[in-house]
Amino acid sequence: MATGDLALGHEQSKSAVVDAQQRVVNDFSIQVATVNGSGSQSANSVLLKSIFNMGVPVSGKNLFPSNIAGLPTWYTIRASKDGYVARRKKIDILVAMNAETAREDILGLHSGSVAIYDETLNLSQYRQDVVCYPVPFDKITAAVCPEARLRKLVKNMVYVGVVAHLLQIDMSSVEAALAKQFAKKQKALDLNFGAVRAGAEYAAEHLSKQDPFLIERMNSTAGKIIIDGNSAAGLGAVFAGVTVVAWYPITPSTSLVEATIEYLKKFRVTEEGKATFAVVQAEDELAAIGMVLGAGWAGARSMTATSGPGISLMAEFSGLGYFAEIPGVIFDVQRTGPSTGMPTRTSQADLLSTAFLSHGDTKHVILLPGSVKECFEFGYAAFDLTERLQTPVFVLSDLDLGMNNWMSDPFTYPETPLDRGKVLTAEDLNRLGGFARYADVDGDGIGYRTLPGTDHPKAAYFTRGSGHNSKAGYTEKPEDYLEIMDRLIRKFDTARTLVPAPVVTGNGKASVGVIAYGSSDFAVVEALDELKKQHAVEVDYMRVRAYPFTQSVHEFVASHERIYVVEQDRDAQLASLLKLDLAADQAVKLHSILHFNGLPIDAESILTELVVKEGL
Amino acid sequence: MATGDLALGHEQSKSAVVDAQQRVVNDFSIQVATVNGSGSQSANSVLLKSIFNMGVPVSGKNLFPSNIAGLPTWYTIRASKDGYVARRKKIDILVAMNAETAREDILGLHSGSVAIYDETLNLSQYRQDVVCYPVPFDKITAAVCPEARLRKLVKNMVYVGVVAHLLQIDMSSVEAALAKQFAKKQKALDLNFGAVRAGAEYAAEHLSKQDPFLIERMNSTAGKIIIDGNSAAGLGAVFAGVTVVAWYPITPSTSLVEATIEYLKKFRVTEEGKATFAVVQAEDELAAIGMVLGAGWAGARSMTATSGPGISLMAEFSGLGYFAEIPGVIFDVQRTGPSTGMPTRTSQADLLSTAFLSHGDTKHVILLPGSVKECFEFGYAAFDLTERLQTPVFVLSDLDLGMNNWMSDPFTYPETPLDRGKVLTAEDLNRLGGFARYADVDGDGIGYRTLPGTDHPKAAYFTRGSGHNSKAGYTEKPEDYLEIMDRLIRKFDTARTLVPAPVVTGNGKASVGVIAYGSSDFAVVEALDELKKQHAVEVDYMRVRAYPFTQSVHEFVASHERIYVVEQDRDAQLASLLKLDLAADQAVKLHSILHFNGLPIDAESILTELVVKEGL
Amino acid sequence: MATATATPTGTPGPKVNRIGLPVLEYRGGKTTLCAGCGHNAISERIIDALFEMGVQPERVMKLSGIGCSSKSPAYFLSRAHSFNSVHGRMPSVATGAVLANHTMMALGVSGDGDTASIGMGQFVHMMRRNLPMIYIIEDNGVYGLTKGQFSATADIGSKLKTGVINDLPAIDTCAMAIQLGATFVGRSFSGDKKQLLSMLKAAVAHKGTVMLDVISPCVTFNDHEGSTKSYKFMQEHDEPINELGFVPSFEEIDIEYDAGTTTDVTMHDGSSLRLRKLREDFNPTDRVGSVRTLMEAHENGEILTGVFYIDTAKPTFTDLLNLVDRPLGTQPESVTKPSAAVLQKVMAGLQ
Amino acid sequence: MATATATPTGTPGPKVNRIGLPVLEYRGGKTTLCAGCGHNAISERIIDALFEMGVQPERVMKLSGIGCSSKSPAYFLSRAHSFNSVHGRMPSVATGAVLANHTMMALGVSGDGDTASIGMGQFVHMMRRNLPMIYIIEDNGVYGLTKGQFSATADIGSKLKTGVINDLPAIDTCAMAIQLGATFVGRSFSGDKKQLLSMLKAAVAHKGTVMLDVISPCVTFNDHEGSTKSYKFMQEHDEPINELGFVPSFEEIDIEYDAGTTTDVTMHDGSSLRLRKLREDFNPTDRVGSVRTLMEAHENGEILTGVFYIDTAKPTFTDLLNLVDRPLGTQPESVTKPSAAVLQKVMAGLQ
Ligand SMILES: Cc1ncc(C[n+]2csc(CCOP(=O)(O)OP(=O)(O)O)c2C)c(N)n1
Ligand SMILES: Cc1ncc(C[n+]2csc(CCOP(=O)(O)OP(=O)(O)O)c2C)c(N)n1
Ligand code: SF4
Ligand code: SF4
Ligand SMILES: [Mg+2]
Ligand SMILES: [Mg+2]
Repeated sequence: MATGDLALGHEQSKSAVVDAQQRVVNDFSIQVATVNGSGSQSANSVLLKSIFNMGVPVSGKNLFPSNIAGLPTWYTIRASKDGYVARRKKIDILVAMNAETAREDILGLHSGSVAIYDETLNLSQYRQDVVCYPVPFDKITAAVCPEARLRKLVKNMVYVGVVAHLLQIDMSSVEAALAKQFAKKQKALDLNFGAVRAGAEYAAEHLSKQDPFLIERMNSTAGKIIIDGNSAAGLGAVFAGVTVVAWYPITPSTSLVEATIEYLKKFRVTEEGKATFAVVQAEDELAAIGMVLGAGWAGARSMTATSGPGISLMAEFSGLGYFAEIPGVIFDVQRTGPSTGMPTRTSQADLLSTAFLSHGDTKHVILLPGSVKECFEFGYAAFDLTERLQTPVFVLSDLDLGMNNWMSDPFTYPETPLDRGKVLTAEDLNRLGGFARYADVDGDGIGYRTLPGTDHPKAAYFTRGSGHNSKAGYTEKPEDYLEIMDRLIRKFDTARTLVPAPVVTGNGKASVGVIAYGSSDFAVVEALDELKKQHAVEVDYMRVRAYPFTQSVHEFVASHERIYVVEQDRDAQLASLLKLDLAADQAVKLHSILHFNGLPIDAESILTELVVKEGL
Repeated sequence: MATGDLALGHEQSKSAVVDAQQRVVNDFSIQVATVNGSGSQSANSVLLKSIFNMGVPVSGKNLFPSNIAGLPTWYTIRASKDGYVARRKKIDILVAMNAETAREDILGLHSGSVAIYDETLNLSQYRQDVVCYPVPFDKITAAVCPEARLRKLVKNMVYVGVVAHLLQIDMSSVEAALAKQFAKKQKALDLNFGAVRAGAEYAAEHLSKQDPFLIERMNSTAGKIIIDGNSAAGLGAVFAGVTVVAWYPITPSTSLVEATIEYLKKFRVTEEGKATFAVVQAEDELAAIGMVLGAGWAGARSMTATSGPGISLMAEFSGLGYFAEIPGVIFDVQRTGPSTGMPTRTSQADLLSTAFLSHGDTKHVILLPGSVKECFEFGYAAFDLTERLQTPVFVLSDLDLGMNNWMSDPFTYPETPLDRGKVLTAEDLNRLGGFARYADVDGDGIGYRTLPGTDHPKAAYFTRGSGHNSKAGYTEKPEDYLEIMDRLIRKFDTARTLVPAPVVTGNGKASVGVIAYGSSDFAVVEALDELKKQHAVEVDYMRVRAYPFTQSVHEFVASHERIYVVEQDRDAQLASLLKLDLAADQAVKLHSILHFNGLPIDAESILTELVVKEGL
Repeated sequence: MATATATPTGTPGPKVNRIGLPVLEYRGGKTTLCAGCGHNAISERIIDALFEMGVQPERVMKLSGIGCSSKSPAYFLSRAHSFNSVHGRMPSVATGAVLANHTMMALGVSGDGDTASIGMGQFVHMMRRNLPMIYIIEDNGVYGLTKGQFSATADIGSKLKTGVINDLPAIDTCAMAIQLGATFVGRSFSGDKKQLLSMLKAAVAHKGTVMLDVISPCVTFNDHEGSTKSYKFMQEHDEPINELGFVPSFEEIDIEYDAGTTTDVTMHDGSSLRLRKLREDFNPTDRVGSVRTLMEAHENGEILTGVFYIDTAKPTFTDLLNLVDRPLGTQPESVTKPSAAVLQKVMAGLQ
Repeated sequence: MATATATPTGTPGPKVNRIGLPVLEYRGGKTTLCAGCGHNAISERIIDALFEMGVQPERVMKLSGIGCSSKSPAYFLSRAHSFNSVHGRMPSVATGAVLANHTMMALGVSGDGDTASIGMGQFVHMMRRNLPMIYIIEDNGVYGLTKGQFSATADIGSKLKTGVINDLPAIDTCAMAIQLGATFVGRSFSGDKKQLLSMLKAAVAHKGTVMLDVISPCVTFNDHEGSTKSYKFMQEHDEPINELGFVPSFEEIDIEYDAGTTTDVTMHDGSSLRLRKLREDFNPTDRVGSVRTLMEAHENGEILTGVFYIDTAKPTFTDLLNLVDRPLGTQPESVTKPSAAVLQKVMAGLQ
């Protein structure tokens, strides 16, 4: 099965259907198997939100092909009363809407799970140990949707109704979700709600509940929002006052820019209808980052967003940004590489090459958001940092975080004023009588700059990627070059103190520590809870949030005997950066737990490895 | 002074002129300060070869600006009876031909050194502790060169004569050098030799030897050749049967391709006048590497050569080469970065970014030649390796190695047949009935490929940078992806066993080891000799010659207590790769000695650091 | 099908072509593009053209960049080697491949985004080199695979489904190709079976860069009202500038030739391409005139199709390189590795 | 100098221009280019033009790529910010800079290698966007800084000092720029002081992309017999297609205007550009005709100079973006950072 992990064959046990009296409440996962381009996305998101509206913590993951229409797609919804939102390997309820994969899909289920499918598929033939609910989808759809060309779409809502009924989700929750989805489109709302009801009615009349899975009302989602990481990051950028956006479309970063554009259009047009921003669809990623640097140099808060191949194309310009010390924010929503790789699968494998992106002793500052909330916060903070540090700042998210919907606390308004960094005005220059662009006046490695247009005869300086001295003059002198290069290291050390510090959980007394970052967080948290539950072992956990690493990372490693570095790549890239940063006698403590098959990491995989490695 | 290291102010001691009776024979350095574009290059190379012809080991380094004409240039010649050819910080003899830098140049000298200069410069005013030889260059030149427009050039030969006389270089040695330089151009030869003689005669008549420096005939250069690393590498490629060369000019790699082209024109045109090669000046480096991969895929031995900015531009395609497993050789003649940096200064700072060039878990095989001989050998071996391993192979040289002239033993003919790697023919396919392009048939991680044009209906396969299975079919399946990624790691491990092993010197019993690579070798060897001489300390020395590291690197580290990693970059990139490769308890032994001001590393700098770090 | 010959015996086997292959041997994998996508129709025509021309599948190299269009090579000619490279950089890969083996036919498929946006630099330089290959742009005015953003061939004023209007001028890849040095330049429409098939067959017979811009509607993102690359718009606006009559070398030419209305071109392999003028005064061998015609048509909002320019005399890039006959990629060691004596001579010269 | 006004008092100070600055304030660092390099002459003309037009140096942004030519911004206008970026990618940097501050004048200097080889992709797209800036190609047909390899503007048949002959067609950057959407396109010669100065002054007055290809001989690598970009060759072959009379907005126009022989263009800032025809039937407001004329001249081996195309009406890229007046880069936080209430509303919508 395309959506399961490697080793997971189906465990077809002979043991019969589970006792329906045994209740599994608010803790299971649903997988909807469809065909992409068939419009199942809104149905899935209605289902997700219906559960959310029941107050039950929920998460959704879309597993789609790099293709526009006609290929298999899976959408997984996890309801978790404990609030776990990572991917779960085990599927409890299958909605098999894709004839092509249906057989494989049902064969992948564990014993005691549930399958809902079109009756013509006759899936019960394959599994006696799975609760089967055949549904005549086409018939039900035809009855509620007279217009034939809409039926393909509307059919998806029928399964929402069936599932809602079987899980005992309140119709009012579904209706509220639908109302939001179809906002002001009453006709569409009616049609779709009709389909949902028809599905539910069919289920009520013809399906007798034989499975244990139920949604019961809780109060764990009140006040929460649902958003994807890309929208959150775009929102952060807009609140950071981004003014120039240059980009080139690439999955999975496209929606980050598209969300940014939507927000800009809404919130950043003056009363006279003028734009306080410029968005350029560049001709490629080389141009996109060139524009970002040109704009950053001339004083704009500028950004681009891309993914692996685009990051590679930005290598030369990134080095220019580093050496000429120009601000600019680059979002990298990571997908699976190398090369084109699997564009619709997630990964954390750009970390190392981004840290050293460009030839010749270049090093970059990287932010690592670990939730949609941090996508917003770092999407904002990246702009302060890039202008403060006068160096490109990369924000590494990933497909899982960026393109999937996540529950979150609402975002907090960033009250502090924008930090525009060390910029000299004409008045400053009058006072100072001039300035040396690349001199380390304050000892933090950061020079003062002026913006083009500053009305002072001594404002101008010459920006170049070639050798320059502290006055921005051209040089090939060894001592001038050394001065700049050493200062850049000082600046990098300043960055250490300015980037978001890691988040640590645990009582700090465990002998074992875990380090992870980004979207791995959800699975790590769950795995550590399980470790405690199943093995009574407590570990401390540090989620790093930026490169270069802050001092606390060193302290965390120093205060533990063994450190497991969990990440979603093959080459242990986070562990590598740690190894390079840590004293060697500390680096010896690092052990890697890697997950890199393109699917989001899950708690079970981590737990298994931890247990083996710790010999539990 | 632009050519000295940072701390090196002039040590103007009051102590008077050195006793001329004290003789310093075949062990000193000469620096000629000129203006670029003034044609001093041939004069300098005649001077170099004259000493070579005296049987004295010699090396020359050109320190030139990133500019075409009119700026200061320095050429340093080191004569060393002991055969040391690294840069030497100390200049013993200055030939000051550039009025603009003359004052600074002489102020940079140590006490007891020598200055030869145009009499109008009146340099003796600046230094009483330097032996001064003023020469009326223009007058001498005018007398031997009636044609005014040639005088600027011919003037340079006058200083050759002056120096030759002062150092007691045989005129026959100079004449032989000139004869070679001007090959079949008798008129130019006569004119230039006239100038040399006039210089020598002037010196004989008007300058009384007051310095101790002398060249005496030895027999240490017999059978040796003089060549630059770029020509040597080009020669290696031509003997490896390179058929497609795609490039874009960039200093300091341009001369590698230009040499290749010359050799190809000479040795690779058929009797009918047809070319057995294709050279394309591409529109940029992205295109150059694209052509290399296209050609490698279609069966050609293909190459490109570039430097830092070009390497960065090749990032995306390099990942494709890695993941789609396509051969191709990329020479990177390193210059000083980041960004445009100092294009005419040397560096080893592309190592780390090249090792991980491209996003998403990409890793590359890199060869690290340490002499002109190895430029030839690795220029050859890279093609065998890239076809054997079916992955791009990078050869990292540097400006110092690539553009300067070096003495060497003649190159040995590579007798083994070309290794074209695992390629299936139509007959093979008949026998096998088909093949799976990316299957690990032999357990070494390397699959079998076919070339376009193979006349068999089952020969074709689909090459892509997107997810593929062992049969080269498109896939997004986790298990297929894992299979390929794991095999690529196996292949990388195979590479470890195939790349050139390190060269180790020392008796293996020392507690201290030194690791270095590339052009640092010359300075390291000298430094270690001095360490032994001055401090009676012996250390073992391993020169690594490739990445990934062979097993012997691990063993070398394991068998020493402290390891000093000497390299020419700021960020300790070789040490970083070692740290990532070594077990952490071994990595703890590594200490860095870094040199990164753009000038070639010298023994004194290494020695000083070793002494300090070892507490000697 | 004119070029197919009957199977020797009377058995009712599948129709085969002049090299004895049935059309099945020219097919590829099942398409994963959207139903109705113009690109699929182009794949079909490529299959037909290669089948009818009797091209040996193993003698073809398929090359592409990234995009829906660039996936197409998977959907035809499975028996040919294929290289799906990176976005916008297929021309360089093709150049390398052609240099390694200039005896094969190189067939490149790109998209308008792949060519006119990210790929512009390499496109220009490939055209300039007149690299012998067929380069097809499957042109839908949008980036299909990334869900419908405008590409640089989108016409000014054309509208996305989201209502966004393109305010930048379209790049006319045909006018550029002619100006830069390509020697066979045409435009067609994926919905015009006949024209496209003839054009492709002629392309197979040409030596030099064939640049074909084929309007190929994206049914998912650019086939609506307001699009200038939709089926409907093309059906209404397609203005053929000439009518193609292609007669391959292995067939008899039997039609009469009228210099006034027809341009008759003898192709490199002896095939004949007859271009019947549908527009007075248009001459497909006149570079300047062709570019002028294209620019004028563009200003008038007309979409011309047909063969705009053909030059069968200009040397190709591989001609200029003066290559040996046998492919560089398979030259034996005896040819490519100089002898020990040669090395000795070089060494002697350096002493 | 027509545009300079005398200093107010009778003291014999240096001549100053209309904003009271002497020409000295328009100079830059000492050139490090070869003596006689055409690029130096262009720098001088830029200095003259900006001085005569009375441009405030602080209101200019200088941009360049990499090459001898791209070094030039260091040799004029020290009082202006300058960005010497990476090879071939100046257009994107300029685009970003102009977006960040569209109130300034952007002046880019590139080389033929920087533009027509590595930079082709970005060049094409900048022209297409009609980005408001002056883009100068200092065109010597070779890569000067890397010691004399042919660039893509080298003419077919031209010869290097080493004897190597260029066998690929030259790219005509002017024809391309016109076709793609630039709105002021001309060619000049670094040795033609008068023409180049007028052209640069007019360029300052234009709003939109000004693309000037200035033939600028490389004395070190491409000024020999056999070069088509040498001083001698240009002196012999330079064929002005029109004569420029530029009258800045702050001066009286006093010359008579004859529609038959002159095209009179009122520029954005009120200046006037008079183009006296030196060729019958050439009309610099006719895109198609201009491209045709350039292509024809090229085929005949003629080197035309002059203003080939001008359009003062077409909206620029910043017009299309509908930007606020004040530069984006210096918008206050109150404008760019939405309020807490806005965030609350967004959050509410996501619940
Ligand atoms: C370097 C890089 N940037 C961006 C992408 C994302 N991408 C994939 S296809 C595509 C556009 C394809 O458009 P087009 O060439 O017109 O093909 P179509 O899908 O319309 O047929 C883009 C931008 C990529 N794969 N690589
Ligand atoms: C990415 C990259 N590739 C190559 C180079 C080397 N390089 C520097 S200048 C130059 C060519 C410059 O030619 P042109 O633009 O015509 O300028 P000119 O020197 O002739 O004025 C090249 C190839 C570089 N700096 N960066
Ligand atoms: S999205 Fe458009 S271009 Fe892509 S396959 Fe579908 S119809 Fe074709
Ligand atoms: S090399 Fe040529 S282009 Fe460069 S400065 Fe000298 S003359 Fe000018
Ligand atoms: Mg497209
Ligand atoms: Mg040039």
